[in-house]
Amino acid sequence: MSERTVEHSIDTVENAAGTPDEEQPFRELGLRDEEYLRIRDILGRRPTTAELAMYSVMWSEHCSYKSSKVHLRTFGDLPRSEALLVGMGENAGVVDVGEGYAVTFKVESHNHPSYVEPYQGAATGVGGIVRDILTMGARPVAVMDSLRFGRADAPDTARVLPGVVAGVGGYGNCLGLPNIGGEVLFDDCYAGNPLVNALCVGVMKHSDVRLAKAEGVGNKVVLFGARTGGDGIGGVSVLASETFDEHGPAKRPSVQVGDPFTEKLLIEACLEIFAADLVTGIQDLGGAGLSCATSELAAAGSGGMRIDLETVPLRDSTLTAAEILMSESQERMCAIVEPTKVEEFLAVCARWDVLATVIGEVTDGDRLLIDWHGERIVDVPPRTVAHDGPVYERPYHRPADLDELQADAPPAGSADLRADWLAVVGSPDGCDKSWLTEQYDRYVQGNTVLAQPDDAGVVRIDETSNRGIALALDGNARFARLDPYTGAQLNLAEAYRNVAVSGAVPLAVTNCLNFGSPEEPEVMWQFAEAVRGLADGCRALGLPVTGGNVSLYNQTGDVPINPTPVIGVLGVHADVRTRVRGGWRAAGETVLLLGETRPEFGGSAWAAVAHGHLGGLPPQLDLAAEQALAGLLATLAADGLVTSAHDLSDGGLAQALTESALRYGTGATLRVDGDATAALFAESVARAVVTSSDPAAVRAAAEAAGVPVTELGTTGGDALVVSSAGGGVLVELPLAELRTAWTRTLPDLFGHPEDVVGAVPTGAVPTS
Amino acid sequence: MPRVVVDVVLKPEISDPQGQAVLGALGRLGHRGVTGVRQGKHFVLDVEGTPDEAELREIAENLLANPVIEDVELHLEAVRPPTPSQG
Amino acid sequence: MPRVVVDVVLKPEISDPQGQAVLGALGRLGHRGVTGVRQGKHFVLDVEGTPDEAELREIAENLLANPVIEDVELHLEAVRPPTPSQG
Amino acid sequence: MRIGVVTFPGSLDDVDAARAVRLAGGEVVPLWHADAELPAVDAVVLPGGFSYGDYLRAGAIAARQPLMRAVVDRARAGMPVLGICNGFQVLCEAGLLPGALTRNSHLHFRNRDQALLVERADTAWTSSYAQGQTIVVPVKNGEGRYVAADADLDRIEGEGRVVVRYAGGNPNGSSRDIAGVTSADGRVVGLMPHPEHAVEELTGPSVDGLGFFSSVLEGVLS
Ligand SMILES: Nc1ncnc2c1ncn2[C@@H]1O[C@H](COP(=O)(O)OP(=O)(O)O)[C@@H](O)[C@H]1O
Ligand SMILES: [Mg+2]
Repeated sequence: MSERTVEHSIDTVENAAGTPDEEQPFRELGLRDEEYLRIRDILGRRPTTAELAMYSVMWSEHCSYKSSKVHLRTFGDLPRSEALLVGMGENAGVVDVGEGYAVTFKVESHNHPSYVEPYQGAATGVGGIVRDILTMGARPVAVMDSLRFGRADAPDTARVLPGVVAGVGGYGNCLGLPNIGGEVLFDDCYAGNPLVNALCVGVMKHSDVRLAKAEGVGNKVVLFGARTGGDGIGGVSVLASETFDEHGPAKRPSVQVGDPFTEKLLIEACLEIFAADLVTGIQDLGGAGLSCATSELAAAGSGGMRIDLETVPLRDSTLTAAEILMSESQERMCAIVEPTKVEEFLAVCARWDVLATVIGEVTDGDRLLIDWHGERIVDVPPRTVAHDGPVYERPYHRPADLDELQADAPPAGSADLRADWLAVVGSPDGCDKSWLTEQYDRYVQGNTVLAQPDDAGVVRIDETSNRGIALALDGNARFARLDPYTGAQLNLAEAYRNVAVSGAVPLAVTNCLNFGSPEEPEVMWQFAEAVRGLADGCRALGLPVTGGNVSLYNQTGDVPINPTPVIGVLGVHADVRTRVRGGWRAAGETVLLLGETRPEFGGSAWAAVAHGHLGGLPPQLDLAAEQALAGLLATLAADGLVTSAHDLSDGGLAQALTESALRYGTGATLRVDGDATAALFAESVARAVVTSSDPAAVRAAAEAAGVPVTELGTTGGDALVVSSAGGGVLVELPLAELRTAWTRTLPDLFGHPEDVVGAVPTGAVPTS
Repeated sequence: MPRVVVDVVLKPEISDPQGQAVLGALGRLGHRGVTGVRQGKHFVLDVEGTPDEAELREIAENLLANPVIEDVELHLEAVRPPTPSQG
Repeated sequence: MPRVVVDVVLKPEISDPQGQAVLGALGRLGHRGVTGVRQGKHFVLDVEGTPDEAELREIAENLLANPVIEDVELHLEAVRPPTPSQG
Repeated sequence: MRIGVVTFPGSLDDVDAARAVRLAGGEVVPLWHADAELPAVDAVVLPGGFSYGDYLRAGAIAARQPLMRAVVDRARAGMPVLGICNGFQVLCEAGLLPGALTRNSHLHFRNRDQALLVERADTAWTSSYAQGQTIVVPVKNGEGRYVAADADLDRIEGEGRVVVRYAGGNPNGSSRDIAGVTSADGRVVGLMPHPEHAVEELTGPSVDGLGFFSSVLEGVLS
């Protein structure tokens, strides 16, 4: 490794000043010539090897958001929300959910690492987002995961999916965090570019909010958690900002191995430390490790910081200073602690078997100084590392093929409703997901009110008042491919609807924007449009964007993934006991459809499954209708007027009826008006199906809310029977047949759980 | 029938939480003589006829191990006389 | 520093789904020469000074293995090529 | 009555176990793995989780912690002990219960609502059930496959040591569908399923799990 040979004769600041012409491997580290020159400008000399390492990781796409920043700013322009306590820019946003409680939540991607090493990539993705939440001062209370894989029957999917699922489960289960929902969808465009987006949500009291800030001259910098090893060195700039190619060792991704047990101890130690008020600032070590933590802490504070790098506990004694600064070893945190509290801080860590070391202190002055065995190897203004990274105004333009794609409207009529119905609900996207979700613990902590397969996850946050929160994650990429501006809003609308269906009041938004290479103007356009759409959607719904994450370069060669903006919406339940569940439990209840159906098939599951077609325009967005529906659902829940509710989205009414009937094995006899294909498979927005034993009251409430309502029929029997207005039977599906079609798909592909022999997730640590 | 033993160990630079946990337990149990523990996997393969070394190496390196994080040691059983425990 | 290797394998009468999974995968990949697979654990211990065989056996049999379901094999590093010790 | 709930590093369901004890009307005494002394408690619950990450073997390291020596002594003297999931694994590793728990036959972590057949309604932890009763509680484990040599299984069955058996499907390949076993004196019970997750309508598939905790309360009172 070229850095290492340079490193062996320690490259001090003096040395750097004296050897201006020394060749430096900045290109291998992913820096452009002009960026390297800017660093020399800032420092007034060439950077030392250690400084070069820091700038290169912190100015990488992943850490600096250099391509996305100019667009993400629009989220900041959204009208200030009453609920928002901490906005974008911190590790995660914080919102007020009432009764003095604050909730922090964020979704983050770990896409490339999960392709390289599915189990560890996914596991460390969960570990990373959990530390972001913990850093805010919150107790993590739940996780969710949004996954995308290549075609379900592709050989590589059989390698990636089982490992990713085992990794998400293995890490989250071992931390004692219930998994309350997520998504898994398949498309050729993700072959070679699987997406693993993990969400974590945490709860605290308002007064407990902590920030990543180094304040107070003389305060100590304490590094605690795992030892530092060679994990993921350069991983940030390599894994997250370059597509794969075989050239150059500097581009060979390195893998990090997660240790959920150590993270669990870290969580408990941190919560005890917060409770005893032992820190003035705290930051997790994620991408760019110590480079990121020290420069961000110092930049956020008023003074400077000095670190003795040789005091960092190492797992591998051969690491160079630059490697220690870049290492992405997992399960580490960095805290700023008043001298008088250091002893107590260390005692708490010892009690939890957490290694903790004072590695430096906050100084007056405004420099970040790092010494290595007494020699100065870093002397920089911290802001220039953490925040003054390059900002690109990347060129963008509308994809050349988009007009043609939008003009290519999907077929409008189904030749065989019954066959199409079975195909849609039996497709990898539409089928039963318990093959995955059974690998996740949804019960731990004993506060999970709703989890998969319900539309939203619901967690009780107060056992006395029964206050709770609801969360949903949605990211339909077909819609976004057809129209990223509308697609992003449709995803927002779906997550919003899912939260509302549970009876919760939507409150705030997070997001993870997964796109191809920003260097492709057409991809950059998709990104810009999606961000603009999300911002406009949030403005219309009056919801703040509290944070999120961007993952670019998700493409193979010059073929990018479909734009995949995954949107998370958080809602509040004043009393979780009034939550509405999915699934029909009893016969004799009236089934009602809320909302209006139009013949909209563009980007629909039906068009994809029955016709292998992607084209036309996505369904028409109607945020006002979404708000009316959400308001109605909240009323129905509060007044206990509905016995079940399920939103309509992918797969339309057919999908919703299937899931509602199979949940508890209750059929129904129903009647639909108008065009049958549209009635069953259209994906028109702002719709939900509910059941009630008091349909008149539901009608009245719907009319009051201005939401169209249609009575579909009655629950009961062991089949779904759907007739037309004229009374002729359109489809009759015995539940047994429907269940087989819906449940067999993933087991057939990835192994029947009952088989004694299953897949061996590579790298899996034992779990129980 | 010939037996082949394949030991799969994490690469030295990869952290080994399991080994660390065992080391910690040994310390608490007073076995201070042990100063390092690495935990790996141990496979015993029954092979029909004369094992084809190249094929076995392929199996060991790409199937039994995950080359991204693990190294393998291939032993033809004969090479390693075990000290079976009387337990 | 001396090294000690401990291999832990399931008793023959205890079924080994991991081994069977590997065997199945090998078959699907056309490696028909392998007719049986058992998967166990492989521990490498660094030991200070002269290892006390009795203590090591105690560690191997009562901590590293669960005598109810597992057998252990103890290998003193002596029988294998010496490896430089890690800091 | 005072019921100790042990927290090991990596215990996860200790909060849930404590909640279940409270809902059943007991007083919870939190116990810390590193303490050598066992305070005055009438019974002890070893909760689920991943003590020490389940590295090495599930429950192996926890079973060798200081507090466990005290728990083992008191259990041998008749104190009721309930081990749930990881707690069951600890009890087997500590030698208080026969057999061992190994990697699930399908090699996956499995979380589902599971029907159980109560075969012993006369242990310290199952007296408020009826023999032959079927209950539904969550099961969630990756190393929950109960195994023992056939001869031992025959003995365990012969002595009627099986407390609960999986009904309507075996979630992990356990020998003879065994979900939980008891000590010879019926005071120590271990099971892989999670009764503490079935104590509230709001959060559980049923409230069938409460019986384990009310049993020990009634038992000690009478
Ligand atoms: N798509 C996005 N929408 C809103 N905020 C974002 C988005 N992507 C990143 N951010 C915000 O930018 C900041 C830096 O993101 P990131 O580097 O992922 O934080 P961390 O390193 O703590 O995970 C965070 O506050 C994050 O919420
Ligand atoms: Mg962070």
